[in-house]
Amino acid sequence: MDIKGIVSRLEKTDPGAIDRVSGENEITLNFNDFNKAMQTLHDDKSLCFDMLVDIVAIDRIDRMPQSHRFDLVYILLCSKDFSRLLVRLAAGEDNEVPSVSSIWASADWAEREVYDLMGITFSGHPNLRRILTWKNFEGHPLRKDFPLEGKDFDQQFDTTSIEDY
Amino acid sequence: MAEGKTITLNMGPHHPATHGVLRVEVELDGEIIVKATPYIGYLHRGIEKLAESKNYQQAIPLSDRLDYASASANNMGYCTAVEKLMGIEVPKRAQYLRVIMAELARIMGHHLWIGTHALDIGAMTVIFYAFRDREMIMDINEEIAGYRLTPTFFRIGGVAADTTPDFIKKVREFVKWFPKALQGYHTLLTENKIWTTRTMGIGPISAKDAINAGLTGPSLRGSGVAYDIRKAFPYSSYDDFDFKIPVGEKGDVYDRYLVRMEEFAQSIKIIDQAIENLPEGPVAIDSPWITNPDLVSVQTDISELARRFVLHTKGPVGPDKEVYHAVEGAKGELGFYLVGDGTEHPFRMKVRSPCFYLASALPRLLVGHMIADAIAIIGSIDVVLGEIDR
Amino acid sequence: MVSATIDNREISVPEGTTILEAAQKAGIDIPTLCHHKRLPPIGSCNMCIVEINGNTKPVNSCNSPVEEGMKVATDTKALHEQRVVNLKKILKHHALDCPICDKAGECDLQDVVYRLGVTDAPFEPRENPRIAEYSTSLIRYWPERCILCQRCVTACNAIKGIGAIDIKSDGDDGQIVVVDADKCKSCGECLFVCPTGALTENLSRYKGRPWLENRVETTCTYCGCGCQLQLKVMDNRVIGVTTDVDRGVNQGSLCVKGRFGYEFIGDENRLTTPLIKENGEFREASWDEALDLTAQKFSSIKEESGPDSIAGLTSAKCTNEENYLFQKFMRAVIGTNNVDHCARL
Amino acid sequence: MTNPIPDLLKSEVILTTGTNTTENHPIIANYIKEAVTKRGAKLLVIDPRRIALVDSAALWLRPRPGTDVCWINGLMHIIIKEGLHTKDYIEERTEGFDELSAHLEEFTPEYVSSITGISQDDLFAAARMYAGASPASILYAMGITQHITGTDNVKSLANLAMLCGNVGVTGGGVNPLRGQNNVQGACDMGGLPNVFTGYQPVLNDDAGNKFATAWGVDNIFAKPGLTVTEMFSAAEKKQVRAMYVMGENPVLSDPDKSHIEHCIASLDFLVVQDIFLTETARLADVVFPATCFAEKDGTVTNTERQVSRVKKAVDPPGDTREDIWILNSLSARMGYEMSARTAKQIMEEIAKITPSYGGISYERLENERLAWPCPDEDHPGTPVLHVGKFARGKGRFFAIKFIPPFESPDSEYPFLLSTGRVMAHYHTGTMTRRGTGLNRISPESLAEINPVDAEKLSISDGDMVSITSRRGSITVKAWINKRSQPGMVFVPFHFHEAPVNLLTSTAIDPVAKIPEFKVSAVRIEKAS
Repeated sequence: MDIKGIVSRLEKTDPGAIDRVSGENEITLNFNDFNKAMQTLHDDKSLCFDMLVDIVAIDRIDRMPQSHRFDLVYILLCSKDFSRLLVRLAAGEDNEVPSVSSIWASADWAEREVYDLMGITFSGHPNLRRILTWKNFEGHPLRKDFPLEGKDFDQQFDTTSIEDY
Repeated sequence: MAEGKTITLNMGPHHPATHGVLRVEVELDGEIIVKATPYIGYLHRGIEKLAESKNYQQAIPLSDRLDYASASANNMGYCTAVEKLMGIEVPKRAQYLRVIMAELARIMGHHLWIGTHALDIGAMTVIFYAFRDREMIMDINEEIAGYRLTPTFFRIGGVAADTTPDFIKKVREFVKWFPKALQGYHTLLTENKIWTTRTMGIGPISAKDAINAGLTGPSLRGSGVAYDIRKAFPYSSYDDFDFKIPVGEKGDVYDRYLVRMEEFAQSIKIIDQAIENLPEGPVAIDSPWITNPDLVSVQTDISELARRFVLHTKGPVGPDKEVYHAVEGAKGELGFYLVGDGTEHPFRMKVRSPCFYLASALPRLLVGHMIADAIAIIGSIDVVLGEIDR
Repeated sequence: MVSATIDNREISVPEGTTILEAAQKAGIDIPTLCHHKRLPPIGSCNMCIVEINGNTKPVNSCNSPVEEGMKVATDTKALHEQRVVNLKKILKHHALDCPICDKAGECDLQDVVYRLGVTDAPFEPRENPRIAEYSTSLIRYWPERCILCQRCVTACNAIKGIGAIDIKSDGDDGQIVVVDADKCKSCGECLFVCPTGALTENLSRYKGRPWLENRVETTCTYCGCGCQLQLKVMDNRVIGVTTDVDRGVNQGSLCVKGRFGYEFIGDENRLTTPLIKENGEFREASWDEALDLTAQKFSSIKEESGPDSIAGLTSAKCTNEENYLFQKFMRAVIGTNNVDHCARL
Repeated sequence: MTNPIPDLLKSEVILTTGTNTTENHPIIANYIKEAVTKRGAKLLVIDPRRIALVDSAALWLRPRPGTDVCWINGLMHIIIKEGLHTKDYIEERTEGFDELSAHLEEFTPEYVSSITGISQDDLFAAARMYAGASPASILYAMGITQHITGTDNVKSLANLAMLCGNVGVTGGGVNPLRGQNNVQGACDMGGLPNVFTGYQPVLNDDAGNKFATAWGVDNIFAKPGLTVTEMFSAAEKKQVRAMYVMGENPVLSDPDKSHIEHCIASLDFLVVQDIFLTETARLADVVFPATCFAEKDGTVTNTERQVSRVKKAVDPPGDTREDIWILNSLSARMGYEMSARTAKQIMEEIAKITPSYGGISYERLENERLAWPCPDEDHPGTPVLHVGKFARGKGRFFAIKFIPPFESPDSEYPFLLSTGRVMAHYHTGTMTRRGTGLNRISPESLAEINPVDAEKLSISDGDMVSITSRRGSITVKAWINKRSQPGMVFVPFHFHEAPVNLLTSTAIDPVAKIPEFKVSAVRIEKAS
């Protein structure tokens, strides 16, 4: 289905959910309608975006304070005609983004990764823990204000200080 | 037998059958797995963060080290994504060479899979044959790129060098030889009683579940979904070639095995077509903003010299936009989400790693099976930790 | 305020703003070689040409003010071609020096060549090679790299008010000449603004490459101006000093000490171990030994003659933290107010 | 400085006196030049030497050295007589004006002219120029302070500025130019015998108690200590038996070198902590190797009172340790454990007990430069002091008497010696005379002598001359130019080969204890 069809379909079921349409396969959703619209995208027989390919989080600290700090991009795939849809959501530092792990199982780890590396929290996630770093790791490495060389990189690292889940 | 009381067993991170530093905590009721929790991150190198500090050319070696078992296929993903970002059309000859390298890498990755997977389940013989043939591909890599495992042969805008006569000869030799070798693998496994008993009906996953869990590549196709990016979103001239997407039915370990075995054959078919129809022409675009001037002209031409310096010390500039581009890696949909900001460095590079989602589906695949089958299942989804942890 | 359109973008700037500045403010980058933030417009490189109101005769944007209702195009095909022609004129005799040039890697000329994608500008040797007239013991002039942008001459006049150098312009044979060698204080303002490697430091030649260096933002250690500068560091060695126009009271300027007086940092005569004098001769000692001796001497003198028999001199060359710690040491540990420094000298 | 440096661009008149700004503060000289050439400011230079600034000056007065109080009073006399002073400002914000104006009666132009050697016309022109501008700023440096009347000179300049309403306004002020990167900071941090950090006086019991509590010690430090010059005389008398010198070279920098060497020799124990084996370190019993600015973290406070960061760029050479580590280890060995171990922790401690540094932290300094007073975290700093109201309430005028310098030229020592710096070198040359670069520019000490005198003494350019005072004699190369006025010679003090401080006198200002470097009587002879 092309972008026009997707937009008109979504407008019918969730009016006002779409904030902006950009390019051939990208829509931006409003924060408040996000969860419902995502459910529709998955459930609706004609849309049928049944695979969540990936979640990308971008730290837009350079565009603050004009816009929210984070951009989340959900990459969806329809298994019928293999069409891709990018769903964008702007999230502030204090926003709790509704989890979509109950809709797509793949969101479980994807959201954990975003939480771990970017520090965005998801409400309704069953198991929101760090995934690539360890339990008592400080900071979120992919944020732009996290130094590349890490914190205290010049000091001897005590491996016994790592707490595992 | 007294049910209800369970034992927790820790597999990995240093376990030969987890194919890297994957750790799975399994809870056993007798021999049956009732709960499985994978832990990852032991190989986390921060490749996405590192890429933000490199220029677009410099980040290519980082992509080699994602799924290091099939390095060129990752190059393909990264370079085509950057080219999409910059709006570059790569010359036909380079596209064909890239296809050859990527398909050879796929075969290399599958070699590692078949060898270790069979070894894990107890079929010792296959790995020796698989590694014998893998060695031939490494020699081809060495011939054209100088490196064997991680050739870093791709460049933004093309490939690093043109072919050598030896390269063509070696690829042709391999294309001629490999179907025979593949037949050998089949002889050893496909109808082997022990092999079929250990794999048939083990770890099945339905198409719906596989899609929901984000499985891609051979593991998804084993469940009967014919999703292959080479066909769904063709790139690098894949629509020039005649090949099929093998699919399974039941989505169990055996079906995934069969899919990969057929992929060997299809990849050889693609390589054969590509090497025989290799177009003439340059192997990289000629753009003053992307490619290096040749070494002769920099000695006489100040503009070429200056540009060469800028390209080496700063690198090509990426425009201020975002793209998602995915290719069919050896393990599935390998995607790169690139955010450019008008500088020489990507503002953000996100790797959509197929193995990450394959590993995330492990609990669902393992529960209800015997502990011995866990080895078969982990082997069948073919994860490489370099790509999971990045 | 005047309003105008640059590349279809509405802008509104104070009267008298040049088109180039207005464009930069709006985030439109016009290539230029002679314009510098600290200097008045020069208009020698003809890179910043723009088209105004569709008029095909281009004008230099660096010295044309924005006028009400003006429509400016900064990047048309014709402009690009004209820029390439102008740049090739500059490149014609530019030496093939990048591999040995200190500036390579942070050179404005290289950047513009890359940006415009210029190819095919073969080097032609000059009929009458230029002679390096201007040169001090700290600043070296490479005549064949000079593009006669006149930034250095303007900086010497406008920032320092010295006017030690000038351009002798004679078509292709123009070059920098010395007006009055005695006036030159080697402040290095000229080499700071030089867009190419035509003026380089005589000290740090061949010590490091810009893309290999680490730059550390710090404050100058000499007089009380508090100039902000960056130390160029490679292999644990300070190999040069540079500045940032936007930082600090100095706005990118430095004096001869700040710019060239860094050699003492890695000097071989630096003290590297504690010394203890025995029989009128110094001998090297360990830290434990030296500290123990000092502590024991201070303690015994304090015991015998009271804390006021010990005095301390701290230093205006040390940081605030060290000064604080020193007076705390004298007051809290020794117990005397006998602490002073060289503010009077 | 009461005002930030860029404020100079807003001044209508800039009065510089006792500062060779182009040589010693070249960056400030840039601002002066920009103010003059682009902003139409007028530059008024009052200096005995023909310094480079004179080229841009609208008016240059050349007083005899050591007569500063006299000409300042003379200017004020004219200003009051002509009614050019700002009456509202004086009325509203100052006190003591009547005493001042009564005192100024005797400083008539004729009298001032006879003492200072400045023509009456010039005095009138200068007074009208300064008083006619609003705002006008005053810049001065060691040429004003290094006299036995140093404090008086500064007070007089403050009188002049207040008289014309130029204190506490943008573009005005009385601005001392600090000669070293952290003189301001060393004073702020309590590196003085009579105050703790932030100028909290040791005589104040509350302050004493506060610091005793903060440091966890019993004594309350009620008695001010000795100043540099007093320390050395006390050492001679065996009242001071041990000294700890961190990063100073008093043998070269202090007046009367042989006296200092004698005093140091009478010490029982001397510790020197420095980056090079300086002239002073050679006399020490123990020498600690120290780190230079590129090898440590910290902050410095510049002449505008702005605090900025110093960052570590390279590792220190050999077994050298950071000064903080040395002080911490030494005090631990003497039974006192310092709590703060890194520069950042020390700054936190400073902020806690120093009101004017209260809001300064490393986090803030990453992005901004702060001028103290900055009492809390949200305070933006105070670039201009005394806005609206003086720190002490009302600005006070002081009636200052003119006192001639300690030494005046006589028949035996007919010349007047002044010391100072040249551009390429710095202080005792410990840093700038290493390496080749700066030494190529200025390889040796040059005594600047006026051609008139040179002819009389039959000295030509480049001759070696010996300069002798009552305290010693040095041999330097002569440089004949018109920078010095007849009867005067200028010698820089960077060079240990020609240590000019052998000649200078130990006469000091009674309040600030600053030595009179700028005026000594000497004799010049051609060296054989």
